[in-house]
Amino acid sequence: MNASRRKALKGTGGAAVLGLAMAAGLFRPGTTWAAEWNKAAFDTKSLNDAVKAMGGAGAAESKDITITSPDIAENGAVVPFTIASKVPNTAAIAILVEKNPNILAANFDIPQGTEPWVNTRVKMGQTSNVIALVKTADGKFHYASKEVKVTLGGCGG
Amino acid sequence: MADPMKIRANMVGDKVEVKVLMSHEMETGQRKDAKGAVIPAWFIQNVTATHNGKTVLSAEWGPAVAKNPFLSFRFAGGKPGDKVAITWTDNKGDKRTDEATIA
Amino acid sequence: MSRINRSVVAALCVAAGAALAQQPSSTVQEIEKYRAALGDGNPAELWEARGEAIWKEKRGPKGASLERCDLGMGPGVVKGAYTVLPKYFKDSDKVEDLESRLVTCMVTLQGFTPEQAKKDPFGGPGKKVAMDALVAYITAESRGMKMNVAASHPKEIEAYELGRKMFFFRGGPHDFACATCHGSDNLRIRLQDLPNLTKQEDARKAYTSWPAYRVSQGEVRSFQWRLYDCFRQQRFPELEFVSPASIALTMFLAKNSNGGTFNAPSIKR
Amino acid sequence: MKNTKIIVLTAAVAVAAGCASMTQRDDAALNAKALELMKASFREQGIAKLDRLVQDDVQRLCSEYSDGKALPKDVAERIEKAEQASIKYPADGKYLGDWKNGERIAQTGVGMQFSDTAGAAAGGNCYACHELTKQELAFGTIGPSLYNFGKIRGYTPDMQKYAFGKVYNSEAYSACSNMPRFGHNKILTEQQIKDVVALLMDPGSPVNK
Repeated sequence: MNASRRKALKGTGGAAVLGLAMAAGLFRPGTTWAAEWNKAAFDTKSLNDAVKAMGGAGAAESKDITITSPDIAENGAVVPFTIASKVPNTAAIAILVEKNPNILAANFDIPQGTEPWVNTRVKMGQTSNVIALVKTADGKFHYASKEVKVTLGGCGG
Repeated sequence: MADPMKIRANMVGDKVEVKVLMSHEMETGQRKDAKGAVIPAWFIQNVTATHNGKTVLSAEWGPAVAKNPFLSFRFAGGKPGDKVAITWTDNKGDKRTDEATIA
Repeated sequence: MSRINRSVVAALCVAAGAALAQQPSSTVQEIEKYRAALGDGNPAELWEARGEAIWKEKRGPKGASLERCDLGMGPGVVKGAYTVLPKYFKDSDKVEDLESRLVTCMVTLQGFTPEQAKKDPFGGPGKKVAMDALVAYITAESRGMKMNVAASHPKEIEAYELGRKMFFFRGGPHDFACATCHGSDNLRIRLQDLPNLTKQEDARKAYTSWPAYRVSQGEVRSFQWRLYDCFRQQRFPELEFVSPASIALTMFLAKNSNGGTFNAPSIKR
Repeated sequence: MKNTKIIVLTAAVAVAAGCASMTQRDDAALNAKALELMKASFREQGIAKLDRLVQDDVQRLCSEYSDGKALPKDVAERIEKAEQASIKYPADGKYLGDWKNGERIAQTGVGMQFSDTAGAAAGGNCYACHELTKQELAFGTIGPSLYNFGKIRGYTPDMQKYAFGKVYNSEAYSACSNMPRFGHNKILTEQQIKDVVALLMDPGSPVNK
């Protein structure tokens, strides 16, 4: 019993341990962990909750953020996005998919000297709004969004 | 053992453009196998890129990043011959670091 | 008279189909954008790298690598080998495609049994197989080269003719043949273009784009897999890996693509 | 001069005819060999047994008259007549089911593949080949657009019956059609076909909006 429990803990690794620790009230969201991974933010379902979990109060819509992606994805398993920010002092760029089980897909910290520009690919369970969220060095949040349609394909339906 | 990454780092104007492909299942934890059992989540959580020891990008990922992830970004201050190193860590604690030379 | 009517109707239908396909459609344009955006950064490169390592690795009971395998252009020649396959091989006295030839080499050079060599033809979730990686590596070594399948040996000619028959064979509960979807011009299934594989231009475009990294599956899929899964969707029984029928059909399609520039592994939906 | 020409022409015709009959014999042998090859290369898997390689008359004739060989009128008529007789219309004389179910059936393509479980409800996968509604962008073009099917043709009982028959057995109306015989080959149940007919023929269906 003990041995299997130990094995289970070992097998599932850091996240589960962190989860247990959080459940036990040992850590608060935002607490620095060995390799920082903001579990609270990745568990959220809405833009507002995600912003809160990342330490902000709210996010304002901005025209200085561009989302480049096809309007229609041939397959939701891989949807390419390029996010570019002209918001002064951009310190982080996050990609959120509104209708995914959890809204936050990825967050990139942009140190000084790195262009506020990322290109990556995310999964989309269905047609949804996709939000690019920018955090500035002074802790303010800005966002832009666009709808991406996900289509079914092939013979299998 | 995870497979090596494919990293390309090229000068684009005065900046270095980095393109990385990583070999990873990025299992969401939402899917079920043929017998109906949930396939546990298994995904890269942290990615760090360094140039001459300085972090040029760090990322936190959830399971919604696509399988066999692709990432591209650009940073200033690099020159041909310099090394760019990328490290990822997944939620099972598996870790991999690979390096590329800027062309 | 009735025959004329029929052909007039057919011609009209084709014209209508072409007009529909050529109509500027924002849906089709956006799908093109999607495909273009994936072009840069194809995870198939991960398979190619793994395949090269496996090609050079000493494996099997004989502890040998595959580096002396004759893929059709002499022992050890990988560059361009895929463009001449399928091909008749004297040592095995049969027409072989790439996957079949790799099985042969695993048996003769590395000492695997045929069953062992054929055991894991395709990868899947959490399962990486040597075959996919080898296929990705070897095909990538033909990128940019022109397809040049001879089909001149009597057994090659026979394979081509049998493959052609298979292509038009209707069966199963849905009455499907390969030709049902791939025998006419300018058709689409859902949003996916259906190449007319009986025509050189389309056959070139299609054949030279396999193997492919399928984003819907997160796997590199070989041409053997392409046929296996087509027949599954055709509601046929299971096409056996490197079976004579699979090689005959590959011969038909590969030869039809002669002169086309090979450009795979590609990336697809 | 003129005579020579005729003789040469006749000879050419004779040679061509001779070739044709020889090719025909070769063709039959090749067909037999291809079938033998397929039987040796496919194996039964799950619900898909090897009997799926045994062709019925429609499949055999439509395979024979393909690859550039036109379907003769008499053969087409023979097929259509035989298939027409096989259609089982609903005993209650009602053709319209629920278009909402019909839409689901039109969207899904599962069923009868060796990877599918026996007895699981199959789909019709209509969208793979046909445009049906303006809401679904991902439609194929193998078959004609069916958008406004009932609106254009009229919501008459005859048209309902035609739609039912066409889905039940497409070969009864157009020999060697690419469309599966959904009722005849027991892909869809009678109720499912009624639901698909409703999708096409119900004035409230998005097809007719």
